[in-house]
Amino acid sequence: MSLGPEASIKEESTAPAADAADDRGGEKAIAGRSLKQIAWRRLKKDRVAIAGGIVVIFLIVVAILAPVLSKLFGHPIDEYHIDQIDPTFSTPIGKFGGISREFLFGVEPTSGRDVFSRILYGAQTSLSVAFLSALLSTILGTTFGLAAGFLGGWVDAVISRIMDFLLAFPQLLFAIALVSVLPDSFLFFGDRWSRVFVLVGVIGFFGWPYIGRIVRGQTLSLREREFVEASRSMGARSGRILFKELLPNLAAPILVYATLIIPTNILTEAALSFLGVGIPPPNPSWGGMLSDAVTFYSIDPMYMIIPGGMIFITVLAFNLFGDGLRDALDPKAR
Amino acid sequence: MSIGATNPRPYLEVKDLTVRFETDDGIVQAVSDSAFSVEAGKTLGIVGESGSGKSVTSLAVLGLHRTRSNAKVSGEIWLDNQELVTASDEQVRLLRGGKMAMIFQDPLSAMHPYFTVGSQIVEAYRVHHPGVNKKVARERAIDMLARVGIPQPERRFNDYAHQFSGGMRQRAMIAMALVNDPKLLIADEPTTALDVTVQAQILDLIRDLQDEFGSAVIMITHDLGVVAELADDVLVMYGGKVIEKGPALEVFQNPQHPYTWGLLGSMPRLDRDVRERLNPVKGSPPSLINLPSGCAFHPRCPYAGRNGNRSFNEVPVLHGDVHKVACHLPQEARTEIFQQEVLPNL
Amino acid sequence: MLAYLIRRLFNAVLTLLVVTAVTFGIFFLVPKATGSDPALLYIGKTSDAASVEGIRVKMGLNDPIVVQYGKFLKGLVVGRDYANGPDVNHCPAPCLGYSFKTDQEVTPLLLGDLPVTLSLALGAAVLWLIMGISTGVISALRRGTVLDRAVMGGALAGVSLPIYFTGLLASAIFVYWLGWLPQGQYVPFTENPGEWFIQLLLPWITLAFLFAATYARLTRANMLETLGEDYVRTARAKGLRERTVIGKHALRSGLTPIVTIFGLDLGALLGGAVLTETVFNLRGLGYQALTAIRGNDLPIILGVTLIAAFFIVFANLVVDLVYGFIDPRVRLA
Amino acid sequence: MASKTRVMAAAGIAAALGLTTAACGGSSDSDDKGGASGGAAGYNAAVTSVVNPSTAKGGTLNLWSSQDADSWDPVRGYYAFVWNLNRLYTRKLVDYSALPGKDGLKLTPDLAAAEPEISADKLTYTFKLRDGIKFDDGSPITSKDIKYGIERVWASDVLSGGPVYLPGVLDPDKTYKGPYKDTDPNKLGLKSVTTPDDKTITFKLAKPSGDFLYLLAMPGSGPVPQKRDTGAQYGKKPASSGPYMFKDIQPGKSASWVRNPNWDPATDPIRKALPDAINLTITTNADDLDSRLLAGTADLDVGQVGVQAAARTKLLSDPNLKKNADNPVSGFLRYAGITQVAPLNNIECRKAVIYAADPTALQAAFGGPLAAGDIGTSMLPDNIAGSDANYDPFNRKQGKPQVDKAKEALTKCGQPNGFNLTITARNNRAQEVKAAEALQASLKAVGITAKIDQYDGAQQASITGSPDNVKKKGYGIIMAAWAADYPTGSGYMQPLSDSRFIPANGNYNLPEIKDPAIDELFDKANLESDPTKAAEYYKQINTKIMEGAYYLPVVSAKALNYRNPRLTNVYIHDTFGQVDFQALGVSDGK
Repeated sequence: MSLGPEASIKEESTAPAADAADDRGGEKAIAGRSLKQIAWRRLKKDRVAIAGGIVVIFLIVVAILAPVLSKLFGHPIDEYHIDQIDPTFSTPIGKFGGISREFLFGVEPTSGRDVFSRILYGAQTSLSVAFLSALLSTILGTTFGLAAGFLGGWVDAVISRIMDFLLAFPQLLFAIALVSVLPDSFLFFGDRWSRVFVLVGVIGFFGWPYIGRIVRGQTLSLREREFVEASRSMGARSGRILFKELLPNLAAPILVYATLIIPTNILTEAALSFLGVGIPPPNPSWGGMLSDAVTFYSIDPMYMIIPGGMIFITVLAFNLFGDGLRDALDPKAR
Repeated sequence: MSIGATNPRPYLEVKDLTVRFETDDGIVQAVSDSAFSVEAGKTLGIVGESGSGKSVTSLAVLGLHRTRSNAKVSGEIWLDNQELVTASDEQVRLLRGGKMAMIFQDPLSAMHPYFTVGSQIVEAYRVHHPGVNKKVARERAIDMLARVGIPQPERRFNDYAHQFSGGMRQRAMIAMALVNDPKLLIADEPTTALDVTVQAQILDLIRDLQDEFGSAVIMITHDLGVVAELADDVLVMYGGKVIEKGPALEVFQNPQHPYTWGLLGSMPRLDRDVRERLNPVKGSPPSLINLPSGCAFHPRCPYAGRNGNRSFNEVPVLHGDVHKVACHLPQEARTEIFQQEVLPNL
Repeated sequence: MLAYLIRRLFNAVLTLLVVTAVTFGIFFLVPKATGSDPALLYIGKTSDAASVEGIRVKMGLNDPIVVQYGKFLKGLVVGRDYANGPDVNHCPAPCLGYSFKTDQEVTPLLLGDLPVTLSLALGAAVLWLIMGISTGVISALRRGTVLDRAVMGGALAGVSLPIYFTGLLASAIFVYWLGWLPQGQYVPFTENPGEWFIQLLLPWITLAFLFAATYARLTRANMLETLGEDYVRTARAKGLRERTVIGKHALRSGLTPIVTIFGLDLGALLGGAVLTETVFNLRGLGYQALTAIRGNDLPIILGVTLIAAFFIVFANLVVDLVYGFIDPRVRLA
Repeated sequence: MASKTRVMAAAGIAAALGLTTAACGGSSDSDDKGGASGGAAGYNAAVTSVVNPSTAKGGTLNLWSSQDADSWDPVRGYYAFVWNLNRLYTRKLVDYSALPGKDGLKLTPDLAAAEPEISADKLTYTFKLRDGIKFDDGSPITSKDIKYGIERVWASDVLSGGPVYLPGVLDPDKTYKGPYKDTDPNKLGLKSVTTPDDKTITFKLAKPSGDFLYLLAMPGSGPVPQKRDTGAQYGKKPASSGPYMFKDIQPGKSASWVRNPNWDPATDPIRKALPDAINLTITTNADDLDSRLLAGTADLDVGQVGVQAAARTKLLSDPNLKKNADNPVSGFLRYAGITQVAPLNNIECRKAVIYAADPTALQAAFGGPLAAGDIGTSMLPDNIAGSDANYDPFNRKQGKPQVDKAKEALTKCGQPNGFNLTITARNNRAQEVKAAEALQASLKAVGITAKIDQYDGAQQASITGSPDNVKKKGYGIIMAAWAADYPTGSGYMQPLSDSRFIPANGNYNLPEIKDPAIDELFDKANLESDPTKAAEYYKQINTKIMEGAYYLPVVSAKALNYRNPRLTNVYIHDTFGQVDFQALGVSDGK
């Protein structure tokens, strides 16, 4: 769990997942696909979750439109505005970190670069890393979890062992170490995106056991379920059982935990950037901005509050939405 | 009590009891103005499908709904001339496990996994006998375990629920319920979790203990066989309402309500050819959030067409003197249908 | 039971071996792959061949990696000597190696940092258990009330706040603006308990806040689950006072899962709270590890990783054993 | 040859040679009270004069540092503050005199009774030792102890970390393998140094060296009693020949000194030894250190690298605090070396880079005029003889990038649309990375696309210090910093520009300048015994380097330091660009 204390995912991994699944499976078994509708109705009722969802969507849009927005309301992320900086103190001349009509979120100490644009591009980085690594964890987690739970035997033994092992790893340390030794740029990607993929690889890789464990547990409980037994007795091939019977029933929990892993990933990405192994300069990242702020936070708090606040809002939004989704799909966990 | 003094009430009397739960998905009409009573030493059987409100009724009697903030209970519950709906939590608590006790359906989940069975019985005893010291309480508990027929009670005293066999567990459960000689015993599906032979034993046990303590028993079950075996009176519930009630014999020999017929039909009988298909009640039980208007059963009622000009839009009232029924079908129509169509298939 | 214990211990040792092996591999092979010579890392800037060779000999960098790993393990068990001609450093068991960067043996170095991390982790743990569990239980009992919503809202905010933000925020407020607390600077308990407490207060609160939030959510969830259990209903049906029902029957099983999480979290923290220690300049294991990683000081990285992994594995074991005692249904075998 | 960069890699501290006056080094800000009021406290007062002169003994000096010493072993230490602190417990044959201003650069006989006798061919130096000089254990310091101490410099395989100059002068072919591999029973096998008797020591140089005495003034040339030498472990308890001896050393935590009873003031013309005890506390929190300084619970930051941004603001906005602050030139230059990687092997492309760079943005990246220092104009800092403060060939002082000139140069270079290059910065130097970003941004303005490559500063010797690697990785611009180990032009510039100073590892002639004219000028300067004449050569070298557009000078570094008002005898020692620690006393006797 040492992906920083931020690893709030642990909560979900211990929440009554298995029994919850039983209900769910049960509900499904009886009520067929009506579960989707039930869940959707519940979700719609959950104002907070919807609000979270809206913020999330907003952030995604902002991230995608970053170039446009910064053209319209900001300045290029690597454009210096030394005139905005007090030479002796290297802090912004203007009040509140130099916030003005010209610089909506103020300017960066020492360089006078536009914080607004840097926040936008930071959003791009954070979100893409978070989503992609969540995707990676989910794919790995589901594959291995299913394999372990369904095939059982030595496969299960090996996979579970690996998962325990990975969880016994001082992960943050390793993430730092790995990121710092992995190549800065590869393939045809620029150094920004190749670093993004490195981060995705590392975070996603250390993230899969959480999903893996859950999927395994659910598979085990589902495996013994009547409808699976039934189709097996009717001589269904494993493949069919796997994809026609198990996966549909696993969809809900997987969806929930994939959603809930995203905020954790955002925090991890920020942590890594904070510790100086994030996106290479001049490309901005929220964590990186925070670590720059360390020198100045007592005299220029704005420069700390803005990226910190962004991280907070983003993660909160995802958590709210994720919780809502879980509650909707799994009333028992309320 | 003053009233009670002039015309003595039965040991338990329930008047138009209504229980609602407010949930996110709407108001659950769990029980609507049901009424019944049990005399000391007598047994009332409450039958119905799951979700028919039989369990909720019993919980309401015990006042267990009180801890659920979203439960609304109205009506009257008189236990030994004391009104419970309006009574304070503390008063009800003192009665709970004392004058009235309950045997739960699945003893494994109904017993705390982390405490020994013995200690749980002791606890039940001491809460109603504050003065008593541990040793006495322990002896009492062991004595009860022995009473319900658990071999080597001293040893079993220190075992955990999961270390008991199903039957033994249920016996322990009963021991715990009876440890304070309750005058009202509510048994909620006491045998469903058990296999047939054990079922019989448990039922015998309950009957014996009832004779011994002379307490009133409410037997909640969906299994008419159990009721036939034990009950003096029967109460049939559907969709949270009482739809038929009367002396057990009456109800079994001359059931009035189509739903009851259904139940009887779905009841396996040894004297019948096994290959002959049972005919259970078709369709699924109604949602308690939005009950069908009027007679809650009419959507499933196979004879709904035969009610002449009556409409189902108003709720049928429970009528009849001793043997009561709530149905829109005319009395004569029902007798005819029962005699000619239902009975032959039973 | 004994067999179980032995098997678990065996597994634990195995895990630790793998961890060290992997770490060892990464930090010895990667520099080789990227063509940077470990010897040059340790040497400071004196770049003449003699010095480099001296370090190579002394560190045994000329041996094949397997041999080097073997030596490391041997040192762990029986200690080892780092020798370059007449210049010998003996490193007594358990020898985690010798940091040539800082010119110190790793074991005492890390043992020196352990108290910092211990103080931080344990202090915070006490706080967050109290805060988290109490709030969790309360909001579970007051489920759906304003209080509940408020607490849970706070908790959710809590888990969404990164410590490297709350940390800065907290010290900006309490140190710079209000001036209530001093700048972070660890003072050993043995030296001056008062100072020790004052200096750690802010880190404790910040770290605890984070966990407390998680634990509040957890506790609430578990309590709600147990409150719905049949045996709780039974307890009520027995006529027990609500106090007993909650305090004895519900809590007992409601808090059991917390034990697991707590063990694991604590284990993870003891291996070094990298972020917290960085934010508050606490020179604990995490801080040490970070500087080591930045400086490619393999022996220290290896040492910290091993210690961290040890704590995690150990915590796992303890948790399972404890569980066996709490929950009679669990049979350790 | 040894390099300085460990020093900078470690903390951006330089073992600096001195500076002339604040007037030359200072920004307008520091000029005003510049040479003011000898004795009285005041902003920058310690730069030019002694603040609170006093001879009052007693009390405890509370020194602090935000980083530990690299080693207390005189041979292994390389940080400026460590060399400075060595003056407390390590005496040498000659040492820098304890005076403010330029006089601090002069060497005075220390263990030696007088100036050495130098043979006509400038190859033989003979010293006579003083009487009554003793180690802390009471044993007398003999010429053999000094020789043994000096021999340890040869054992760089065991004693890594420190500078290795002397072999270059006394034993260029390194025939001697150091005392630990010495076959001589007394471990005194170094031929070029002889000790006819306990009071005499003679050095035979392989070739004349104008800088030899400066080499003897380094801590590594101090005496070490052979029986107390524990090799690599010696730094854990070094012997003392000075007024103070180690009481206790806690690596990474603290060090403390007490009076050395066997030190006789009569034998020591340099050291004052006022306090009874000296404690050095190492904190992990620079801000904590600052707040203690301002609160007066700490006396001085021995790092002398300047206060953090937070304290800077406080300090400059409060006159009562400001008057206890100094802003000396710490004496080293931050610059960017422009390598031979195409198209930078074309001088015009190099010029383009220099013109395009935004001087102010770069200065700001390092902390602005006060914290970073003045905009650099040439490769010879103001404070070395031969430098010219007004020499600004690329007109950088005006502070703006010169885009047109840059574009012009690009066209001449045949790259009118710019080109791609890689800038390197050390990842453990936040400011250096920021500077690289600033450079990257201003290069973009003229169409040069730069990629920043961060690397572990600890590996500098093998990454940017390896010409092969630089070519392989195609590093075009290398952010670096530099200061000399001894205050002469060759001590400063030779490693940066002499074609004979390009080793396979740990190279600092980043542009790989191979200009025979420059090499020749160094040789002339080395033979020149008259400093003023030598200075003339250095001036020419500097000019040649700048004309070749090999380096982009960024800032000549300064630091804003705070001194506790209770301190007496505070002055900046020009050799270190730091307060002279050994001179300090405390007024309140506590």
